[in-house]
Amino acid sequence: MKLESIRHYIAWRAAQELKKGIVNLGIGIPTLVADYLTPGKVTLHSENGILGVGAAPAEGFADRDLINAGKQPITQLPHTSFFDSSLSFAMMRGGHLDATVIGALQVAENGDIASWAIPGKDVLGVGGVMDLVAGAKKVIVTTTHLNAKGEPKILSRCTYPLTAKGRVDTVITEYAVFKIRSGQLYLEEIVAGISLDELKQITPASYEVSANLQRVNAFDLVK
Amino acid sequence: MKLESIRHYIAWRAAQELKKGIVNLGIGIPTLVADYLTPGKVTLHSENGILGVGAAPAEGFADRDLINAGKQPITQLPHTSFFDSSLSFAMMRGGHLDATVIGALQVAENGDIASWAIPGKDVLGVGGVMDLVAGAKKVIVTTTHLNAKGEPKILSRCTYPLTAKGRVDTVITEYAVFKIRSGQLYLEEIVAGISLDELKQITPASYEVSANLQRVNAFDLVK
Amino acid sequence: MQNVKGNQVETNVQFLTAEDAIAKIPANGATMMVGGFGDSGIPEYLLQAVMNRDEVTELTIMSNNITEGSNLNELFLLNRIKKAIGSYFTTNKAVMKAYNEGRIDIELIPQGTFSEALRLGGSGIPAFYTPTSAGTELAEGKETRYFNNREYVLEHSLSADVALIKAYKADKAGNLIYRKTARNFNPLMAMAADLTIVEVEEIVEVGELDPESIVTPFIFVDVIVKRVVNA
Amino acid sequence: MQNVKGNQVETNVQFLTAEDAIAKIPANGATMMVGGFGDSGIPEYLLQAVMNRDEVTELTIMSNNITEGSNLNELFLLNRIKKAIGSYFTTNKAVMKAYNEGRIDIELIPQGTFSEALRLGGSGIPAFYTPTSAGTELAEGKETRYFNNREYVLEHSLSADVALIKAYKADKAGNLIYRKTARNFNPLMAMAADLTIVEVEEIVEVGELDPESIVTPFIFVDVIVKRVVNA
Repeated sequence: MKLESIRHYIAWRAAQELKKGIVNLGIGIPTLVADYLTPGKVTLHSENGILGVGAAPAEGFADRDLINAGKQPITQLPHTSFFDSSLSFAMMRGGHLDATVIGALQVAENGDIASWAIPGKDVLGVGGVMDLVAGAKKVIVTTTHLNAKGEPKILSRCTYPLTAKGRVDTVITEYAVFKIRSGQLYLEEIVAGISLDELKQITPASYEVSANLQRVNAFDLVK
Repeated sequence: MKLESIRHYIAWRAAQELKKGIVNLGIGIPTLVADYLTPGKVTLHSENGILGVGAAPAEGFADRDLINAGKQPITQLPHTSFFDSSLSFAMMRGGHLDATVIGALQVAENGDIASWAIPGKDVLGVGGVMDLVAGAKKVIVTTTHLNAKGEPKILSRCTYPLTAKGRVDTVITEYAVFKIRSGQLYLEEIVAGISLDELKQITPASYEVSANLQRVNAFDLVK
Repeated sequence: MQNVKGNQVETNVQFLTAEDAIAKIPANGATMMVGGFGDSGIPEYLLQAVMNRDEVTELTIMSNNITEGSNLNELFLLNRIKKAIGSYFTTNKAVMKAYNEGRIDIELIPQGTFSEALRLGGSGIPAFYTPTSAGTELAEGKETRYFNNREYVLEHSLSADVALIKAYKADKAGNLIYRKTARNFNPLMAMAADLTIVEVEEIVEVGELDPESIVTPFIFVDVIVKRVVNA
Repeated sequence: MQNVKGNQVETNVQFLTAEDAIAKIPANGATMMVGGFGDSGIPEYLLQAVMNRDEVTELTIMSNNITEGSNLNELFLLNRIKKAIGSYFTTNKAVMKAYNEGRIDIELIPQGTFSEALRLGGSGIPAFYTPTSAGTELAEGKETRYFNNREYVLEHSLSADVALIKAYKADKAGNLIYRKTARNFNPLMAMAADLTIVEVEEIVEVGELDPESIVTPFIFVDVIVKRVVNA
C-alpha cells in the first residue's frame, strides 16, 4: 500500500469504531476519519467552540469565522451550536465526548501516549490534545505502525514526553487493531499479508492475542 | 420617625452613594433603594441570572419566569441580559459589581459583617450573600441603628456568625453614615436631633469622627 | 458525516414520556439535582412523575432551595428525601421542622459556591478555591489557603446520578434554550449529572434554534420529556 | 431606575476610537490578553493601534497562539512582546527562532487549562485542580493531588491589565454577541482583565440584541471600538 492508501485505510478502520455519538477528531489521519462516517449518525466536535462540524465549504465559500481546530474552513450543520472555549473544554475534560481519534508518536502497552513533543526538539505547542485525552470516554489512536525512520511506535513504555498516562483504549494501524482492557493490551485484529510473528517483531509492546482475533483483508475493506 | 419612614430614609441615603454603575440590592431595606435611584444611571443585577432588573410589573402582568433573587416578579429593561447562575456569581465573586447594598444583623469596626445567622437558632439558609460580600467592589450596609430588642448593631466585634471578614465599606443607619478607610471606622455623617455623645452611647464600635463630618436633617432629605 | 440535513440528524438524546424517563432513575438512594430558583425553572412535571414512582426514595437532592408548593416539596413531605444540598432552606418551615427532628440532613453551601461546583463538576474540575465563606462557620472543617494574602476555601465540585432540569425549548437533536430567569441552575446541572432528563415546553425541528443562542448543546442531554398540561 | 427606555440607559462602557482606547493601556510591561484562535476572532484593528503606539512594549501576552500574518505577530516581530502565555506557538517559525535566541519567553499551558484559567480568573476563583497534564512534563514543578484515586494538577487562574477582544456586535449599553467560531477565548478574556477593550463590527441600539442571546453582558466591558475598514 502507498502511504496515502495506508492513511485512508487506518481512517476508515477508525470510523468503524464510531457508529453513533459525539467525536473529536485530531489532526492528521484522524481528520480523514470524517469521510468514512455514516452521515447524520456521528456529530463532530471541535475544541475551538463548535458542536456539529460540517464538511469543507465549496471553493470560494470559506468563512473566516467558521473554522475547526486545525484552522481549516468548515461549514455548519442544522444541529450546530457555537460556544466559548471554556464550555468546549468542559465538554472534553468533563467526559462528555463519546470518543476522540488522535494521532500519536508513541503508545505504550499501559495506555500511555506521547503525541506532542520529541526529546531534543523545541516544544512550544501542546494545544488541546492533553485535555482531549484526559477527558474523552474513549481514546482511539490512529497511527502508522512504524514512524518515518522505521522505528516501532507501539512500545512497552513511551520514551517521548507523555501526553497523558493510561488513557488509550484502542490503537489502529495499517497492520492491526489493539485494545486495552483492564490494563492489558490485546491484539484484536490483524490484516492479511502479515503473520503474527512478523507483527510481533515490529511491536515491542507486550500484548496478548485476543481469543476473538479477527484476520481482515485491508485492501478489500477500503472502498 | 416611624419605622417605615426610617427604612425609606436609610434606603434614600444609600441611593445617594450610587450615582452610576452596576449594583446588587439585598432583601429588606436594600430593596427599597431601587425607588430612589436616578432612572437609567444604575443597572441592577440579581443573582438568579439577570442584569438589568426592571420595576415590579403591573397587576396581572407577572411572569413566573421573570423574578429577582427575592422571588418577586420584576420586568426586563431594554439592556437586560439573562444568564445562568454560574456566570451571575462570576460577576459577583469576580469583583465586577460596582456595589452591593445589604442588610446586617451586626457590623464591626474592622469591616466584619454578620447577616445570615443568629446563635442558637437553626440556620438552614445563606443564599448568595456571602459571595456578594466577598466580591462586590463596594459593600454598603443599610440597617437600623439598633435591633428590635434595642441592642446596638455597630460593634467592636461581631458576636453572631460572620458573613465575611473585613469587607464592609459603608454603614448607613437612620442616625449616621460610617465609612471604613484603611481598616479604621469613621463617622462621616450624623443626622440632626442626635448628639455625638448620644450616638456614641448606642454605638459600641470605636470610631473616629471624620474631619469632614456632615450634619444632615433626615426629615428634610426624604422626599 | 459531512453534509447533513436536519431530518438526517440522529443523536443519542431520547425523547420519552415522563414515566419512561423517570423509570431510568436508580430506585433507592440516588443523588438527584433539581433545577429552579424560587418558583422559576423547576421541572414540576418530571417531579410529578418521580412522586408517582414510589421506589425512587432515600434521595439526596441537590437544589438551591425546596420551594413550598412545588412538587419537590411534595416529594420531601412524602419523606422521600433523606438529604438536601443547597443554599437556602430557611423559608420552608416543614424542612426546618424535619431537620430539627432529624428526619432530613441539610448541607448548606453558599449559592455561588453551589453554582460553580455544579459547573466545574460537569467540567472535569474536582475542586477549586473560593474566597466565599472564608472566616465563617461555613468554612469550618474545610481546608483553606492563602493566595495573594487573601484566604480562600477549598470546595469540591458536585456531580450526581441524575439531573432533572427545566428548559423552554428543545430541538429534535436535543439542544436547549431557556426562558428569562428560569435558566438559573438548569444549564449547570445538565452538565454535572450522569443522566440528564429535561422537561421542555416545546420541541422544535432541528435547525429552528439559532446556533449562536443555544445555551445547552445536546452533548449534555440524555432524555427530553415534553411537558403535558392537563386540560 | 425602574422603567427605563433604551435611550435613557447609561452605563460605564465608553465608545472610543482605537487610538483613544489603546491610550489607556499602561505604557511599559503591561500584561495583555488577546482573543482569537487561528485567524478567527483576532482584534486586528485594535492590535494595529497598539502597533502605532510605540511605548506599549515589554508586553506579556496571553493568547492561545500568535498567528502568522496577524497584527499580534507584527507586534512580536517589532520585539514588543517579552513573554507569551498560551497553548500553541509551534507553527510560528519566527517565534520558535526568537525563543531559541532568548528573545522571547514562552509559558506553555494546555488549551483547556488556559481557557478555564481565564474564565475562573474573571470569576474570583484563584486556583483549581485539573486532570489535564497530570504525569506529563507540563506538570513538572506544579503541585498535584489525588481526588478519587486520580491525579490532578493545581493550576492558577489568569488575570491581566488589559484584554483586547473581538466581538461581532455591541449594543450601546455595551452588551456583546460574537460570530460562529470567532467567539473562542474572547468572552473569557472579557471577564478576566482590569480593562477590557472590544473591537466590534457593528454597534446597534439598546434593545436590538436578544436578552437571551447576549454572550457577554456589559458588566465585563470597559471600552468599545468600532472597527473602521479602510476603503
